[in-house]
Amino acid sequence: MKKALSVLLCVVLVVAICAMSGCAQQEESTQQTNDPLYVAMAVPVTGNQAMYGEYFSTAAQIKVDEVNAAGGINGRQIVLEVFDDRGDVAEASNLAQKICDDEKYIAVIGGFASTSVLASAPIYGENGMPQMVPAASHMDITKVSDYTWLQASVADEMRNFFNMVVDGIGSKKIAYIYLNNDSGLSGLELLQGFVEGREDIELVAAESFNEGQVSDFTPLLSKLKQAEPETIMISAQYKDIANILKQAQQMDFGDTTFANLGTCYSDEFLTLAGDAAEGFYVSTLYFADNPDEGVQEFSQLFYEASDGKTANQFASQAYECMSMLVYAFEQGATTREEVQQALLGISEWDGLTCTSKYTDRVPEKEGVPIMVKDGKWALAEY
Amino acid sequence: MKIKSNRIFRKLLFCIMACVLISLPLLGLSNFVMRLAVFVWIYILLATSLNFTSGVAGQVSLGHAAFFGIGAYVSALLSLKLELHFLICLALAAAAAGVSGWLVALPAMRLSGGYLAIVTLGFGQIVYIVLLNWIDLTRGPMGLVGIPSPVLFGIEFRKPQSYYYIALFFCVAVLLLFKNYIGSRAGRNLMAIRDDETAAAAMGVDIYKEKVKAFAISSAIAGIAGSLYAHFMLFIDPSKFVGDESTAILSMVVLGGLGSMKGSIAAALVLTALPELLRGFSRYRMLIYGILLVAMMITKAVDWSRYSWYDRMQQWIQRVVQAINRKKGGWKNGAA
Amino acid sequence: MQFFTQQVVSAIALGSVYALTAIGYSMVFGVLELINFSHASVFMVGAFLYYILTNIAALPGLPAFLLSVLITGFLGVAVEKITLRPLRLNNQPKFASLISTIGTSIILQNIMFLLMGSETLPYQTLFPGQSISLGETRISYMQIVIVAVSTMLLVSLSLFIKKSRAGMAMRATAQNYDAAELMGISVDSVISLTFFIGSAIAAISGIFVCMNYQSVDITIGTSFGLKTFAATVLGGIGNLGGAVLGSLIIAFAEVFTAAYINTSIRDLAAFVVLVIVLLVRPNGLLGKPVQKKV
Amino acid sequence: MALLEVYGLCKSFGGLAAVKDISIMVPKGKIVSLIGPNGAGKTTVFNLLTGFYERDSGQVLLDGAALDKLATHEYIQKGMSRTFQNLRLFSKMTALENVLVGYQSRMKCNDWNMIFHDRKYRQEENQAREKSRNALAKLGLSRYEKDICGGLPYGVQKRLEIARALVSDPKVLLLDEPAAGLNPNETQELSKLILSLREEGNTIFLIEHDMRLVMSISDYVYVMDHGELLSEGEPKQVRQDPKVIEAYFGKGRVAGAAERK
Repeated sequence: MKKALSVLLCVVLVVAICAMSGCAQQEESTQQTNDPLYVAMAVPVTGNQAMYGEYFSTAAQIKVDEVNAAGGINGRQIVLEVFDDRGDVAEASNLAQKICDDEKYIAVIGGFASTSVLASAPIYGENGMPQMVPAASHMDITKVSDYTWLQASVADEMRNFFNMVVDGIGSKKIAYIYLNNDSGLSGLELLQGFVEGREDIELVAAESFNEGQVSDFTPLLSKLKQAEPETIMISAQYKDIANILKQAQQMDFGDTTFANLGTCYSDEFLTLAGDAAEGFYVSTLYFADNPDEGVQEFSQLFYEASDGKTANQFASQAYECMSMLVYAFEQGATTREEVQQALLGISEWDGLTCTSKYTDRVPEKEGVPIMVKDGKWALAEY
Repeated sequence: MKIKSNRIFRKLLFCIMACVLISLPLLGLSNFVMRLAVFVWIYILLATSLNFTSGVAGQVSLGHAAFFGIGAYVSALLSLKLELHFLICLALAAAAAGVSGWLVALPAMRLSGGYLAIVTLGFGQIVYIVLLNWIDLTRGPMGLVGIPSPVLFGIEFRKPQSYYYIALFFCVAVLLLFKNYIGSRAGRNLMAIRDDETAAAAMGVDIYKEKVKAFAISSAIAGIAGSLYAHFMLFIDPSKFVGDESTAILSMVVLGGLGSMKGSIAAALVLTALPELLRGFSRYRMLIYGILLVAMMITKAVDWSRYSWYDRMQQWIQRVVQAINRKKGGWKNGAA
Repeated sequence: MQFFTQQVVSAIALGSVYALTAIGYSMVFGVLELINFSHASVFMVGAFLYYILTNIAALPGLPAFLLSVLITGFLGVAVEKITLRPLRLNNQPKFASLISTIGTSIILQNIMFLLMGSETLPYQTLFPGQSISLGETRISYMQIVIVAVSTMLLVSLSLFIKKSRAGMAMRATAQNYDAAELMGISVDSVISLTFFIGSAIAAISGIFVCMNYQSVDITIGTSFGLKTFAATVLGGIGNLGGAVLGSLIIAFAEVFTAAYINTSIRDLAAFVVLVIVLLVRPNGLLGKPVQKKV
Repeated sequence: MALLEVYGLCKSFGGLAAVKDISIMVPKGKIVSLIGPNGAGKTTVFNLLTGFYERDSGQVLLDGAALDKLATHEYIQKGMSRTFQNLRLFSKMTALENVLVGYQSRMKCNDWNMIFHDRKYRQEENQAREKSRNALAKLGLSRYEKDICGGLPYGVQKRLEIARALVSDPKVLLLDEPAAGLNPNETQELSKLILSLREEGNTIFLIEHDMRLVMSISDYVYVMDHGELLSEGEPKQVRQDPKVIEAYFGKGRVAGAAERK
């Protein structure tokens, strides 16, 4: 019996190896003229960041459908294929290798969190695959590989945020609560830099919390209350911000205002936070009800494509990634290197939803300060 | 005649396997599959080392990923900050993980069963939180970027095809170490501890010292796996070394059968390849993974010989084995 | 001084939240000596059931609460029958059931993900926002409700286990399956009953916890699971009073580290306390050390 | 001067004095038995001699050397090897492996030899296997060598435990109720075995309930009751000692014997 089992075991081993190699031998189609242009997207489809993956894929698909409806690019349709990286670092880097192995993909829109991007960027870089990074804005991303293109830089976002709080709301004593992740941490370093630049501004307190921690913020808030800040700046995901606001509501912070970097501008945040969000300021890169007609057009398109969701910063960033790729295709780029060269040609990007100046693959964008006024998002009034 | 053919047959099978594994990178498989193969070797190191404490010695640990993390971070920091050679970093990483394993085991090995499992679980969480919050050493959540690939005899092992051989080498070395160690007196002592601590003490086995030593060895090997992981991924961050990773490794060990090294190896292969094979079902992938996990545990439990098709399959395998022996038997007749 | 009392209040509130879940863990853990990872997912499913019944099926509060507790109870029984009973009947090693519970928790979490998606949904709460204040420290009604519910659960469960026949059967099965079976106790039905009660309590605690934080998502189980797990073991496996004591200790360690040292290492304090206490008292605080018979 | 000398051995658990002032002599090459009704404290004495319990007071000398401040696992190195009352074998290991673990206290190879299987290791391992096979053969267990011992019949397991204790050729072999649960001819075989062990120069200290076995093979017998030494002497003397009979069969029996005389 023992011997039969070991035979079975070896057979399983060999079969598993072949099966693995089998599934990797997709047909290597060579590039004919009217073959479709394949773009891959590696975002979280499952796991607790799945919501952001959905925003990215829906928004990018809008641009793809728009281009294909108009006959594609000199006859060639664009195909967007979405892969799931579960928001996991090792998975993101494996996926990067899998996408690069397949010759048909000539560009990738990939990675939500900066850690997934930092893990996959070297692989995309080695294979010369242009990587459009929708949301992550960590400073190291463009250093790790020269094929990564950002839609936002944390320095840029933090400056808009700081200016909104200091000049807009006009508060002198500020406090900073941040999720202990890459954007939260780099935000703190930048904030300390800005505060040194301005003598009249004082950073009275800075507290962080870990992801997956129990959502009890009372000790953190009572510590901040002692420092009596005029404005509390928060850099975290919408779920934590809603919790912080609700628990702060029960601790009567008086006229202290709360503000966020833009990550929480979405319908989900409004429904979750409810009345606790009244008077909450957000410095976002995209505002659906912005009178600009390009923004209105995109909000309408996204509203239909996502059956009733309002477009937000994540949707607009993914849409811009796809638009820049379409621009590169229109320049006649059909291979990875050509797409990269076409992208390098962009210095001023005038997209549908925003305009940004690109200096070595990092954009500078104007922030749009908004606030929650009687339950709805509105342009900020101070 | 029967025992002799059995050993020959097994040796034959072993050689075939060895050739396939050594020549795998030369078969022109895609980079992606080779990356998976490297991960399989790393997980084999983790599964067999956890099996050494949990299976052979019977002391279950739910914090194995902590030593995986310590190995990865020590190796990465040494190579980043002090630019030490890869092999030195790996050795120091294994030593660091081994020593921390020893320090944890000193108090923890006085506990047993559920309590030991929970203390190791607690230790795993402590290591994760320290890695996440000790910003000026580990850069916390921003992780360590740009870890250098190993350079041996002038060749840079960066591509999965070449790195495969480093992982293969260390894995085979560790498996041989385990085979000799478990086959020897020390291995028997550990198994004695697993079966009956009182009797083992009566037979002169220093229970406490052996358990602590086993735990230290197993954490050192997890440290090696960590170092191999760091120098292959070139970027590490704390999220890889959380509690779920320890439970994933433990499910490999239990699936392969506690105490059986071959089982751990097979389970490591299957459970690393599985999520990739299921990639097609994107939204349902993790659901199927969960279902398979439960199904595998239940199928191991059910007594399959009651079903007729299982017996027929077995007889078929026996007939195949006999056929091979008879053909070879003629040639070996003189010596049988 | 006011800062200190505020921390004490939030520590007690957090402690009672952990206690709610720890009681469920301790029961299953005590009776089956089984580390049950699926309990955290059952906790989450219970909370979601209440959300679905109140928001989508628009049932009023109380019937929705009772219905979801009942359904989750039967879910627990089904989980035990399908995933754990075959392992027990074929006397597989303890760790086979450990992995099976891990598989179950992944399944439950992903089913809820496919049904409800991964967003965080708002959760209807009792007496929203109202609170009474002792001096400046504010205590929300919800916190009082949770403390009341967990004490009521603790008392009723301890009485049930100590006084009733079914409770005695449970204690007997916990000590020794075979002996209990010899005494005419049908072990299978006792274990089903334990899982029913354990899962029902998990649903109750899930609902109240989500009401306290007015939000629910698929990860709420895991963030609570580990801590309450530690609390159960800290107090002494299978000892309900111990589970509550363990929860309070971990909550106090957490809150006071957050308030007085640094908020991001609050979890560190919880696990350091756990490890130290277990090393000093290897059977947990209230656990009875078992004398090894030579 | 006997091989094993015990003076004034005392042990109490909380208030209960399990063993009160016990002194026992076990001369070299002899079979000494310790008998007494259930709960007399026999196994406690046994556990005290083999380091499983801490002694409250008293002295234990082996070959003249005092055995104190030793960890449980060091007793076998000093030559005190034992079996257990209710069979403590390594159930998932084979019979040969069980006996090899019995021999392991005599092996000196360190971790490095074991990892690299060098000459010293191979030599010692072969010697260990050979010794273990002899021990198994002596107990007639050679054919069970490869079987997992959890599945072996009870009688075989009993003998396997003796083989495991014997393989490290201890100065004193302590047997804790070896005949418990054996049928008559198995007990007969066992007594022949113990006698042959004595012929080979082994010293045996025995706890047993089976009076016929004890009386037939023991050179010297000690009787214990309620933690105290009731009487000691040759098997014949002890059998007639009224105190012993009373301890075993209660008052009535003693009266009957008096009338017969």
